[in-house]
Amino acid sequence: MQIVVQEQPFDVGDRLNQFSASRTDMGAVVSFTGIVRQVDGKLSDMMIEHYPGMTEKALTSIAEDAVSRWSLGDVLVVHRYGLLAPGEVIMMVATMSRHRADAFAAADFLMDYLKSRAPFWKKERTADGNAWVAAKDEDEDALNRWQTP
Amino acid sequence: MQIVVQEQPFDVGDRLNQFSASRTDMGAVVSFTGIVRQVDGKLSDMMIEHYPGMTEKALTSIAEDAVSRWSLGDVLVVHRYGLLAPGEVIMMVATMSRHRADAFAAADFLMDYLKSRAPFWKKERTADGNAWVAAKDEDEDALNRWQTP
Amino acid sequence: MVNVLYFAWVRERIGLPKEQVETTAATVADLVSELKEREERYALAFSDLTALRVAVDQELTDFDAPLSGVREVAFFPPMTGG
Amino acid sequence: MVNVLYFAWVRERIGLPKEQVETTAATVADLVSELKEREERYALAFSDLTALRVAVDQELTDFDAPLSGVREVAFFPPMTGG
Repeated sequence: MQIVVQEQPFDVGDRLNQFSASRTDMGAVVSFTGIVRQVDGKLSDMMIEHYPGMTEKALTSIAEDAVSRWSLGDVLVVHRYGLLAPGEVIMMVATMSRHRADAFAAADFLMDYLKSRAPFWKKERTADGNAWVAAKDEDEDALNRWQTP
Repeated sequence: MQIVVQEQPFDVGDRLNQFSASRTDMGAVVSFTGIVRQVDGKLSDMMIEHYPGMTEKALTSIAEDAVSRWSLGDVLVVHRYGLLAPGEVIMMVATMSRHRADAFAAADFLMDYLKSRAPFWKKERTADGNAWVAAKDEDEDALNRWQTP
Repeated sequence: MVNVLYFAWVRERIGLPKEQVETTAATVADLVSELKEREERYALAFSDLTALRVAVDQELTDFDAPLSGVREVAFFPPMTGG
Repeated sequence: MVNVLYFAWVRERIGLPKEQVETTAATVADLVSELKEREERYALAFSDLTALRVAVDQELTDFDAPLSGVREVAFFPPMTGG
């Protein structure tokens, strides 16, 4: 399990290649990349604040939860903070498993939990002013998909 | 939409980076990589046969279907044929969308259809002999997840 | 005259990847019946049609598909892409 | 003595990222009540608790969590990672 929280940019392709090459007994690798999205050409940049210490703990706990739920060879989470321009990579997760269903479900799960349970906050600076990105009800609702009865 | 069928190896990381960088209005990129899995150290290699002409048509049709079902910025499919060693990349798909749900669902869908509807056949050469990889009932069943009522 | 293609173990059992077949068969199933009459290896390859898939002019279809105007018919086991 | 941390717009409204607070509050909710008494900016930041989340010693919890033995309490809006 690899959890990385850093300010500096990273290369998703390199990270994914390293991750995939680390095991030969896994047939499936799924990755998710989150990118600062340009909206109508208005976004100047995004400032990502986080809670040093808790961030690493929360990401580790979410990744451990994924490992306990699915049969995974490994999990990678890389998340940036600080000032990011449109088009820059915010974060990535990658999962590997023998067969594809586990890797897909685990990556989907990781993203749902990262979205609402990892202590990051985003402030967008646009031509119209600055605003904190609000959490969406649908992101909170998405967590219900993973409740075991 | 980019559909590539080739015998030679390719770099998943490079492909994914290029794909992700092609749009700045998309916030989510999902990739799947299929790798020749080593099983108990027995697999010598895998020969992948395909149906030139039909393969490209089938992959294009599956990708078009994904584009019609979800809101996607782009779709990439790269699939190899020929002789592959354990650990080598067989294929990848990548999808991008504004928000993560579309990219995840579309990549999952593409893999289910590629598995059972793209004309590839795999023959494994192992210490115990050679054998064609049989289609699994669960792969056929997986297609039912995507039936619209 | 139709081009008939074989893939994977169908190709191996029949012993060739492709052949031109002179036929007046109305459907894929009729063509299969004609081929099975030819030789043991064809009869063997086509002995269990539930284990086979067919494409007509590179589109997946059923064994009752008509052959009128068709240029290419392919027989193969269930696909295993990805 | 407990370290109190503020993030995102909670930090902006209160005007500082972190402070040490002398308190005998039994729960997070009691601590919030004490802070609201202090100054307008605290009252404003804590006016709608449904818009806030709290972590105690870096674990997400509820406002009725006990503060006994706690070193660090953090207040922030709902998280937006990923």
